[in-house]
Amino acid sequence: MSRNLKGLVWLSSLLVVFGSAALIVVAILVDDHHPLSTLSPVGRQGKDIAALINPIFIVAGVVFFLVQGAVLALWWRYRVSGSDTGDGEFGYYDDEEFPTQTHGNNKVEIGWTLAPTVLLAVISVFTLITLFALDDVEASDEEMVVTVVGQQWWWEYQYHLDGNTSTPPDIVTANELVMPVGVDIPLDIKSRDVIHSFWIPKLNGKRDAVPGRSHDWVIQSEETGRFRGQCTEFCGLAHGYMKMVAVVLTKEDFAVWRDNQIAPAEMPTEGTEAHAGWQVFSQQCASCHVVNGVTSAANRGGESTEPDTWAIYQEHSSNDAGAYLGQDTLVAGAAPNLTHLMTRGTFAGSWYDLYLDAGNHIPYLDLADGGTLNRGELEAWIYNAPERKPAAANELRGMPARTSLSPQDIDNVVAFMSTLD
Amino acid sequence: MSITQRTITDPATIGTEDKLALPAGPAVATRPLGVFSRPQGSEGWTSWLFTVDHKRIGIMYGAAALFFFLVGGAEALFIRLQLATPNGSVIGAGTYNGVFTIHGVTMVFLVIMPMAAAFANYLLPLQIGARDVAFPRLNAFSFWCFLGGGVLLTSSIFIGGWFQNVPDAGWFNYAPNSGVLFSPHKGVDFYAVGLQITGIASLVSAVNLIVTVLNMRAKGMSLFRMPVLTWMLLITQFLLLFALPVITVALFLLMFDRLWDANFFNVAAGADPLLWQHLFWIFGHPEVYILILPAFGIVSEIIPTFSRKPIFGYHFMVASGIAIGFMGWGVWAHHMFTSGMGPLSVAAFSVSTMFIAVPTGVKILNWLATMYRGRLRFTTPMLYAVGVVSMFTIGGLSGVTHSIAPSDTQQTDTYYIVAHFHYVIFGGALLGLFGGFYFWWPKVFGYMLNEAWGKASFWIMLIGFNFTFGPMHILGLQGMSRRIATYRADEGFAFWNMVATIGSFVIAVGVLMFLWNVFFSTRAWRRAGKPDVGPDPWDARGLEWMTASPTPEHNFDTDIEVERFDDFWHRKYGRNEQGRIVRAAKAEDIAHDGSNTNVHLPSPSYWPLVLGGGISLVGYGLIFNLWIAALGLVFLVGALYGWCLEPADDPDAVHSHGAGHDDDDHSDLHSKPVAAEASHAEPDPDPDSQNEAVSSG
Amino acid sequence: MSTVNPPQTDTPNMSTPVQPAAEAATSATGVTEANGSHAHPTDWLYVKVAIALALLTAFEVFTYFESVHGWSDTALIVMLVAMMVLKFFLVVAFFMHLKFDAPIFWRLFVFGVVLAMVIYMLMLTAFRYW
Amino acid sequence: MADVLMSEAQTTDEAHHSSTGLSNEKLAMWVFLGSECLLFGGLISTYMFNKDRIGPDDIGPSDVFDIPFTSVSSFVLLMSSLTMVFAVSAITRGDLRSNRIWLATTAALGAVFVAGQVYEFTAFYSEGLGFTTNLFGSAFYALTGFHGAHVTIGIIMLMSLYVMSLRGNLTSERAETVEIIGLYWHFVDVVWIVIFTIVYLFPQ
Ligand code: HEA
Ligand code: HEA
Ligand code: HEC
Ligand code: CUA
Ligand SMILES: [Cu+2]
Repeated sequence: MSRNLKGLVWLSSLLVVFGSAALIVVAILVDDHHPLSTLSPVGRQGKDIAALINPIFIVAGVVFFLVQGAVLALWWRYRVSGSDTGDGEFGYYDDEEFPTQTHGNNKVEIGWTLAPTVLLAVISVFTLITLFALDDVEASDEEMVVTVVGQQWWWEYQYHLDGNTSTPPDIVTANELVMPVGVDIPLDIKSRDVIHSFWIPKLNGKRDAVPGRSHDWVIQSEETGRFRGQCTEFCGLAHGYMKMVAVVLTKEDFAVWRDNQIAPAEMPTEGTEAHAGWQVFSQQCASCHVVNGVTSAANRGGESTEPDTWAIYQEHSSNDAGAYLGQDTLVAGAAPNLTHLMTRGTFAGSWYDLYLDAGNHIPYLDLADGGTLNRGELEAWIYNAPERKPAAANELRGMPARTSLSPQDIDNVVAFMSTLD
Repeated sequence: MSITQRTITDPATIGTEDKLALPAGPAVATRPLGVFSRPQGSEGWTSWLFTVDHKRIGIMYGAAALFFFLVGGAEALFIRLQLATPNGSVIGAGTYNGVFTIHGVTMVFLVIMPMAAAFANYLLPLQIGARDVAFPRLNAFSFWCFLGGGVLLTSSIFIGGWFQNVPDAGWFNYAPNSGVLFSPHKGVDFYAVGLQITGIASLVSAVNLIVTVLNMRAKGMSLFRMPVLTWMLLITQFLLLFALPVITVALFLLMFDRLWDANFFNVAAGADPLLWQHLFWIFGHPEVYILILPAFGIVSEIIPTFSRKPIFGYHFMVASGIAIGFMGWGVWAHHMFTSGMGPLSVAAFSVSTMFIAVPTGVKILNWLATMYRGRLRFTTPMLYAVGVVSMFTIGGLSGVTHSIAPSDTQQTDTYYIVAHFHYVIFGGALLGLFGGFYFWWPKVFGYMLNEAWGKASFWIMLIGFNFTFGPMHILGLQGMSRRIATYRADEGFAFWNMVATIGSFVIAVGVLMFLWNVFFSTRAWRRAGKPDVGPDPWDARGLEWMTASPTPEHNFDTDIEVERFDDFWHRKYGRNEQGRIVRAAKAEDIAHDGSNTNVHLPSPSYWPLVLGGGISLVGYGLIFNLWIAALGLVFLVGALYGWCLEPADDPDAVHSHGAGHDDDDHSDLHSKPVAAEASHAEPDPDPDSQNEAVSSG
Repeated sequence: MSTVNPPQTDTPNMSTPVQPAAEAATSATGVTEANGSHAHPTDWLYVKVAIALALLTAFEVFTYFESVHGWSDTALIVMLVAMMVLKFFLVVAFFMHLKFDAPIFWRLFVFGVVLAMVIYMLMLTAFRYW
Repeated sequence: MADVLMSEAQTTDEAHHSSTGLSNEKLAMWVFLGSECLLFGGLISTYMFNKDRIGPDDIGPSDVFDIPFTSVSSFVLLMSSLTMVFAVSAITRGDLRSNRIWLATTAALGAVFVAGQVYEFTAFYSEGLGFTTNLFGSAFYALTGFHGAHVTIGIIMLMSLYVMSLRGNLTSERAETVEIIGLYWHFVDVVWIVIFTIVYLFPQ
């Protein structure tokens, strides 16, 4: 290889090694526009974790530079060139001066066994402190417990305002977890089918939702805003599309939100588009979806030829390990509760925005100044959901297509949905 | 009382002559089943099918692994294409899930493991101065069984339509997502059955190689004179030996659930899905060391050779390997930090994991110390070896950051993990194995791979590799989850994903350059009239270089007697009066030229192939139709029967000593010396040779 | 005659062989073999072991019936495990000759048994919520 | 003396060099048995973990186990270990006839055990405990089934030895083969010792 080429290779290797390291550092420093970033936490737990790992990143960085530096230095200092011409002739180097034949040095060995040991011992102390601190969930002022139920491929939140998870929830909503700022919110994480994992990176690490088990977790935010999340345990077909959002409100706003959620939906006045929409909904949708106050067992009769997943939902909605015993199957039969759909900023596992100018917009609060409904996407969803988001609808997982609906029907249904605020 | 004494000629052996050692007795039949005569000879392609020669088996392992690497790599390129842009639609979500699953499975079980097995098969007997492994037929069986399992797994890609029946629950296949309810097509059955079959192959070969190392060493080759590679391979085999039964249990439970409605992962019946996770990772973590230790061994052969120094801290290298092997058993739950284990378990596994950095660090630093003050020749193998030192460290350091349990709750199942394991696997295991290809290519095929192409391909691969997986650190920390078929445009992942995708195609170019190099070098060698590369083209250290290239079928012409660590090197070099190291003999003069034709070798056999094929048939049968399984069973039983009645050595074979020797599978691997041992150089006042008695006593 | 270990044992990574007294007859070179002076286990020894095994089994089964009379579960389990271990040891040591055989067998097997015990006990404990 | 032995060995066959002085086959068997520990360990832990994970009205261990019956069959298996060592010691003595007798006895005792297991399985099944009934059923049948399969393989190997012996192919020179298969047999017995205690005798 020619000298020039060699220089080039040297340069590029330097570039690659140190360049990639530098890029990581840059990426860490410039962390805008990454709604899921772990690098700029706003929650107490997230900050604790960052406080633990950031110095460790630095230690690792130092070790990285030491080792890479040593590799390059040794390379530079001790390389012999010339004989590796690549012509296939490797002589015996009889004339070559041999380096001193060192076989080892016990002191050195013990040194570099002990040094990392001590370093890691220190690191493990801090790790354990943080670990147990995070686990020690102080009795928060918050009485409310939210049961988080993962299922293919969206999230359900059941708010138990009195903290008693054994009674029916006061509020049932989907995908967007609304919570007050500054308090630890105890979560009770469960799953209806396979393993999912609940993760709002800016607030806290993740915790798996394992069917048959119930896991305690806690999240907190020190700022208001919308924080994105993603299901992070592979859960089948649409795992990538199973997202969620934590909406953090001031305590006052949260109280307003809460009171609104508890209220059932109102029946649209007869003769309106919305009422026609309600009729369609009762027949086509209510076999799965609940809208408190306007769907009931009676109007779930309809023409639907779908299996009655409502029954499955009923069985599984009281979800704990014991509840499964004796049942044959365990599938995601439930569908999101739509009572206050319009107060959410996203739908379908938070994959789609419900409003066009979503941004940091908190729909419930700002609806007055008119978020623009993402009508096209919502209509497309109602018409043919599996096309908008992968689903195994014929296996009762995900929302089935409703291609039999006429454009008029869909308009009506959307009109009905627009009343659900 | 009739106890026949086994020969103990080796002064360095254990000396625990076993008074219960019972004789194995004479052979019983020469015409198995009375119908077939045995396969004979070693010419032609059929001879490859029936061979029991560890070298040919090694080559076949290597070729199969390279093939599967192309398959797994092509799958990876599809992953990268799909992820190149947000809202990607190159392959749909369903196919994507199948692709990354089969990519992971292929790369781990059908690429890295068999590639390591290739080196183990080819080199292990040579490095300990043996004529073959302990059970040559079992060795052949291992290969065919592995190949059967690999073909079965890979065939899932197209059986019943492209990607219709491919495993799609991730390579660790968590229950209950892997249950029939959630994965109703046959993909997971392929996974369960295929891994079971490759598992049998690995288990058998682990037993075989362990016995080989313990029992088949040349005279004087005490354990602490074995090359580091042999040691690392031995540790790997022990890890396999104890780890495989665990996944066997897990896979059986899964199979019972899927095929016969058992309840092990049926949550509705009260099962706890975490059982699968524990069983899988009890296997899975030792498995990652199974992937890396052979590469560590290879690096430990290459660096001393091209530094012209012995490995620094040999005993610490061995001990740290053993330590990694041990510690690897106590850390599995670091893959489950977020699964809902209690904090005490999390704490214990977190801390135990961290400390694996210590023995691994010892290795890294000893390699650096070997290079220190050496005369470094950056040949292609050396580039790869140093690449491992550098790249593996990156992956190891990110591994340590995973072991910090609280922060792992942020990292797990993100691309930060994907970055970690590709750095350790690609940057560690695969680069090491590729370095091994370049290093031992002349030994195996008798000619060198072209150095210029080799170096170019190395640099392209290395650069592509860093551009592919380096950005994944950033992506992961920015919150990109793994195993997602696509991502939203407003999540800020687009740029680095595009970089990674471009990088992966750069790797592909590097790989293609390697393939071209093989083709090009072979052609150049043929055109040049097949010049002899000599036994020892790199001026290397291990016993494998002490025989002709390519290695003759019988390995060594005479029994080897080893006097110290790096014996072959010490035979080449001595010290003159001034104490300077000088060449005492040419490798050609010391090395065996392969001219001994009077060596009795184990005879080829049909049965390993039939048995391996039978097992795969049973596998297909379990998936599709039990009648096929019954047919497979017929083959299986027939093969076993034929196998048992057939002596390992065919007394009718050409080089036979005649009848009367027993059917120990290893019989006659040591021939009578035909020539006196080549004269030795002045004994080198080598600390190793003096340490020996103390260190191993 | 005492056991003379050769200067270079082949399994340096394992501790000094656990050589039961009976092993003493075997010298490093195995020469004494031919003198027939070693204590090869006799059939009578096997019978004695079998009797011990039978008695232990009988007692084990007895605890089962006796448990009806209200022994604490823990006590029962401790006793049962003790007897199980003893039976295990008897079969392995005598019937499988490990007591008399080359120490490497002993180490290989014990390694497997201990590893399995440790790993799986760890696993079962990790399922607890602590 | 050593010289004598060595020269003798050289005249017969040089090939018997082995670094540890132990035979490959026996070493391999022990290595394999080490591995089997983790297999059965996994199955036993799976059983222990799952046996109580059944509903309150489900059929459980205490509903089906018939301890006296299983005790007898366990005892039979235990004693087959004794006959197995007799077989080994017979062939070392060169007593081929007794060797055959003991081999056959061992196989027969093993068969009695397996038959007992088959009976037990059918009895449990008729009481309503199938493989798919609940977690206890699945775990129980998987564990004992695996063990039963091991015993069955052992019986087949013993029978093969018997046939070999009849044909005159199993002379005292091949005593080690019998010993190795004996090792397997004892191991299977030892596993049952553990299973019997943990599965059957532990207070439910
Ligand atoms: C070749 C395979 C290989 C190797 C060798 C390793 C090595 C290590 N791995 Fe990795 N790992 C994988 C393959 C491998 N891993 C795979 C495939 C996965 C993902 C599986 C999946 O989920 O699909 C994984 C996942 C994984 C996880 C789980 C992450 C998660 O999913 O949440 C963790 C957690 O602790 C981890 C840790 C480690 C550690 C601590 C090491 C250590 O052994 C590394 C030690 C090395 C060094 C530290 C560098 C050299 C040392 C020095 C220079 C000394 C000085 C250093 C210090 C003082 C720090 N690995
Ligand atoms: C064991 C080794 C190994 C190796 C070597 C690789 C190599 C590569 N891997 Fe990986 N990978 C895994 C093991 C490995 N992988 C595992 C275990 C997983 C986890 C799976 C899971 O989550 O379940 C994973 C997952 C994984 C992901 C994450 C998927 C996801 O989570 O959604 C990605 C994404 O980029 C990826 C990319 C790559 C790339 C680009 C390469 C490249 O380095 C590949 C380079 C090779 C080539 C480019 C081949 C070149 C060949 C040709 C061009 C010829 C083709 C022609 C013919 C076939 C005739 N891999
Ligand atoms: C068989 C059950 C089923 C039927 C019938 C059904 N849906 Fe759905 N629907 C679902 C499921 C499941 C989801 C969650 C899908 C996802 O996010 O992956 C869903 C999601 C939705 C959402 C998004 C809710 C959110 O907050 O994410 C809307 C809106 C919706 N459905 C409207 C309808 C309408 C309108 C109809 C009738 C025309 C209908 N659905 C019929 C099952 C059903
Ligand atoms: Cu839910 Cu991934
Ligand atoms: Cu691991």
